[in-house]
Amino acid sequence: MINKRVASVTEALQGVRDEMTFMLGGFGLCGIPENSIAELVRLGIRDITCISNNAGVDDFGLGLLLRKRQIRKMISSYVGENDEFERQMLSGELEVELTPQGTLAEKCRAAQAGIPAFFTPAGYGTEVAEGKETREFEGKMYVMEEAFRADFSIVKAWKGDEAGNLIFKGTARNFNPCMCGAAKITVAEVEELVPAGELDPNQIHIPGIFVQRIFRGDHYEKRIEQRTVRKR
Amino acid sequence: MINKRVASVTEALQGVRDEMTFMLGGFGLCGIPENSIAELVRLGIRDITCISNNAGVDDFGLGLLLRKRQIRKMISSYVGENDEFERQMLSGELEVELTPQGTLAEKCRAAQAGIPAFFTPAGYGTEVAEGKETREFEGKMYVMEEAFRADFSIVKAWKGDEAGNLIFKGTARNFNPCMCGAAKITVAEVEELVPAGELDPNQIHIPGIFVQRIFRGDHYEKRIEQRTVRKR
Amino acid sequence: MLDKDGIAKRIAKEVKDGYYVNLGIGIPTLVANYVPDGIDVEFQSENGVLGMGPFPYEGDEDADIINAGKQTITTLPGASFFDSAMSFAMIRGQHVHLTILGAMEVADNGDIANWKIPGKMVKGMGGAMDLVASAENIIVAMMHTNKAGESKLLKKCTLPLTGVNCVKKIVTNLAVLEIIDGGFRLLERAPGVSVEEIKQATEGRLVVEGDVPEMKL
Amino acid sequence: MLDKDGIAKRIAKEVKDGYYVNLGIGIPTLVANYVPDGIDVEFQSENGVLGMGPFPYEGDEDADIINAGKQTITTLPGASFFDSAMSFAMIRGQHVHLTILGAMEVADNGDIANWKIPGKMVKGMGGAMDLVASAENIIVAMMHTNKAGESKLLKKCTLPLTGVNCVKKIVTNLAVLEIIDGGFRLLERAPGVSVEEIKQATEGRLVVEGDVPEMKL
Repeated sequence: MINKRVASVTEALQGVRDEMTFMLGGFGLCGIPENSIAELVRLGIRDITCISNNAGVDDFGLGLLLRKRQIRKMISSYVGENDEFERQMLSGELEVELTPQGTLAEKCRAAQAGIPAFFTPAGYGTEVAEGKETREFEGKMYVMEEAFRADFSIVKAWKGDEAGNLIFKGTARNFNPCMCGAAKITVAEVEELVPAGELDPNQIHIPGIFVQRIFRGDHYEKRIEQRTVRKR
Repeated sequence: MINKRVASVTEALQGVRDEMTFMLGGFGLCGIPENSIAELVRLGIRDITCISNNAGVDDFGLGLLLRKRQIRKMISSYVGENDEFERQMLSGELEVELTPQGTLAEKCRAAQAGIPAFFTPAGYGTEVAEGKETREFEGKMYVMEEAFRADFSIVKAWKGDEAGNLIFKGTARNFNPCMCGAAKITVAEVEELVPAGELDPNQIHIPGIFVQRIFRGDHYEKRIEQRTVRKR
Repeated sequence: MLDKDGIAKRIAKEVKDGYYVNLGIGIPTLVANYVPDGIDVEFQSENGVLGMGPFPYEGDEDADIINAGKQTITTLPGASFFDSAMSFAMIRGQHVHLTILGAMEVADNGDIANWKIPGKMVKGMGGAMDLVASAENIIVAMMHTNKAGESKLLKKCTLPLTGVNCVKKIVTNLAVLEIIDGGFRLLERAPGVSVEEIKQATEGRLVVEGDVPEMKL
Repeated sequence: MLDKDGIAKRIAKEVKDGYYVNLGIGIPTLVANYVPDGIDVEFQSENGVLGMGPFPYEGDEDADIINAGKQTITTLPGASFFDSAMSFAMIRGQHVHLTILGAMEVADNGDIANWKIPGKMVKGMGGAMDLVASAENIIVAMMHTNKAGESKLLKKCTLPLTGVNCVKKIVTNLAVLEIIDGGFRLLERAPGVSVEEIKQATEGRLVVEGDVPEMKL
C-alpha cells in the first residue's frame, strides 16, 4: 500500500503558488473542499485560475477567494448565486469562461483518463463553439473540446483511507470524482480517514492511484443554499 | 420507479435477430452473461457481430456461439484462449477486428455517454491506426476513435434491483458497466435481484437508466480459466 | 390564462409512463407535483441523482442531498447517486427522455436562449446546453411575454443562444405550441384565452390550423 | 546467463517506492515476487484491480477475482476494483508509473512488437497497445534471442508493431540495455556473459561505453 496520508491541510497544499490553475470539486456549496478553500484564503496566493462548476456564494465557498481578489479567472458553468462575482465579472476585474456543465465534467474526466479531446453536441451553434472545431457524426453536429490542464485538483470526499481510496456521499459526489487525477497533484480532504483495508474494495468510488495527498478536514460547516422542506 | 424486471432470459432477449451487433460483458470467462449466451445459442441466430474483449474458450462463453458458427464478426482485444476461434480466423471464416483493450472500453463508454469520437494514443503508428485520423496534442500523437454502435448490450452483474440498478463484484465488473446503455437495448442478468429500495443509492455502480431489462440468471457455472493457488 | 402551477400541470400531461425526466429550475420543478398516479417516471437532476422524491420533512434535510436548484431533496426507492460525468453521460447519451426547462426566448425554428443577457446578466448555462443539444424531447415552460409585455416567441432569438433547432414544444400561460417546419403551431389555448390574444403575443410565425381547442387540465 | 526468475529479479530493482506498476503476462508477473521489503508499490491489473496480492490459498480462489492473465488472485489492504474504462483511465492518464511487459521484437528506436505473427498467430494486443502508448516508463522482459537463436533486439521490427518509440529499458537473459538516441546502450551484463556474446546476440545497434559491469542481483 502506498500511503497518501498527510498530517494537515497545510501539508496537503504544499506547493500551491500564485498563477496556478486549480480544479475544485463541489456543486453549489455541496461537496466543496471547505478546509482547503480556507487554507487557500489563508495562504493569500493570487492570480489563480479556478475550474469549478460554481463560484460559491458571497461569504462562503469560492466566494471567500473572490472577495479577497485571489482569483483572476473562473471556468464554470453557473455563477448565478454570487453578487460579488457578478460585479467583478461585469466590471472586467474577473475573467470568466463559461462552459456547459456536461462539457466541464467531461473535460475533467478526459484529463483524468488521458483523452486529449472529444466531441460533444453541447454548445453547437452557440458562442461556446466559437473558434472550436465542429464536425458531423451520423447527421448530427458536434463540437471538439479539449481536456483541462491544471496544477492542483482539490476534492472533498466522505470517507477515505490511507491508500487514497475515496467514497463520496449523496450528491456531494458531483464533480469531485471526475477531478481526481485530472491535475498534476490531487488533494483529497475527507470527513473520515480510516486505515487501508477498512473500506470494501468493491465499493470505492475513486481508487487511490488518482490521489496524491489525503487528510481529514477539521471542520465542515456544510452550509445549505436552499433549505426546502415540507411539513410533517 | 420504472420497473425493468422481466421474467426470464427468453423475455429479456426478445427482439434479437440475425445480423445484429451485440456487446457482451466479461473479461475472459469472468463476469460473462452465461445465461444470455446460452439463450443466444438456443435461439440459433446467425451472422451476428460480437463486441467482447475476449472470445471465450472452446467449450464455454462465446466459444459456444463460435462452435455453432453463429458469429460472423468479432471485435475484441485478445483472443488467445480459443483454438476454434484461431482456426476460423486464420481460415477466413470469421471476420476479426482487433482493438486495443482500453480503446475497446472507451468506445463502449463513449457510446454510453453520447460522445461520438475521442482521441487516444493507443495504437498510434501501428496497423490499428491505419485509415484513421491522427492528430498531435501537446507534442504527442493520437488516433481518433469512434463510439461503437450496437443493437443489444448484454451484461452480467452481481446484484440488481427492479429499477435496473446494478452492483458488480470484484473483477467480474470489467467491461460490464461500460457497455450498459451503449446499445439500443441493454439486458442485465444478475445473480441476485432485489426489490427497489434494498440497494444503497450511494453504492450503485450502474443506475437503472442505462438498463432496459433485468432478470435473475438461473445458473452460474463461473468457470475459472487459470486456477492459481498457493499452499497453506 | 394559466399561472405557473397551471403551466406545470399542463406539462405534466406530456410525461409518459417509463420516462426519465430532467426538470429545470423554476416552473419545471413544479411539474413533479402534477404527474398523474399510475404513470411511473423517474426524475434526474444533473448534479447527480436519479429517483428524486419530494422535499424532506423539516429537520430531515441533508446538506449532502440536493437537486440542481441547490434545494434539499429526498430520494425514492430505486434511486441512485453518481458523479457529474456519469450524469451527463445519461443526458448526452439520450437516456433521459424528456427535458423541461425555462427560456428567455424561443425562436420559431426551435432555437432557445436562456443563459445570458450581454452586459447585464450572466448566470451561465449550467447544464442547459448539454440538455438541449442532447434530449430528443424538449419542452419549454415559460410566460408567453416578458415583464415589458414583449413576446418571448420570436422569429429569431436576440439573446445568445443556448441551443439550435432543439425545442419541440412550448407551454406558456397562454398556449401550447409545437415547433414545426416554419413556425409555432398552435395546439391548445389556455382557458379563456382567444387565438387572437395568442397571435398578438407571438412575434414569431404562428401556424393556426382549424379550431384550436382549449386545454384540459 | 539469467533464467526467467533471474530476469524478474533484476527488473524488481527498477521498481521504486511509491510506484503503481502494471505487470504483463509471463516473466513480468514474476517480478512481484522479488520487490524488496520497504519498497511500497501497488500492482494494477488492467482487467480492473489495484492492490493485487499473492495467489489465494487452495480452496480460497474466487472466480470473480482474477488478474489480466485470468489467474485467480487475492487483494491487499487498500485494494480497489473498477471497470475497464476506469482501468484504462489509470493507464492512459499516466497514473500507472511503470509497465513491464514481454515482447517478440524490440527495435533500437524503442519500437516494440508483441501481438501478431501474420498468417500464423494472432492472439491480439489486449491492453499492450494502451500500455506502451501511455506509460512513461516501459521495461521489456524477454529472452535475448528467439527459439531459433535469432536476435530479438533489432534494427527494425519485422512483425506488426505494438507501439512506436516507447520502450525505455530491456532486461534479457543476457543483459540490461536502455534505449538511447540511436541504439541499445548496454548497461549491465548477466553473470558470466561477455560483451562479445551480447554483441553476437544483438542485431540492432549496440552502444558499448567503457567497462560494462556485471549485474548485481
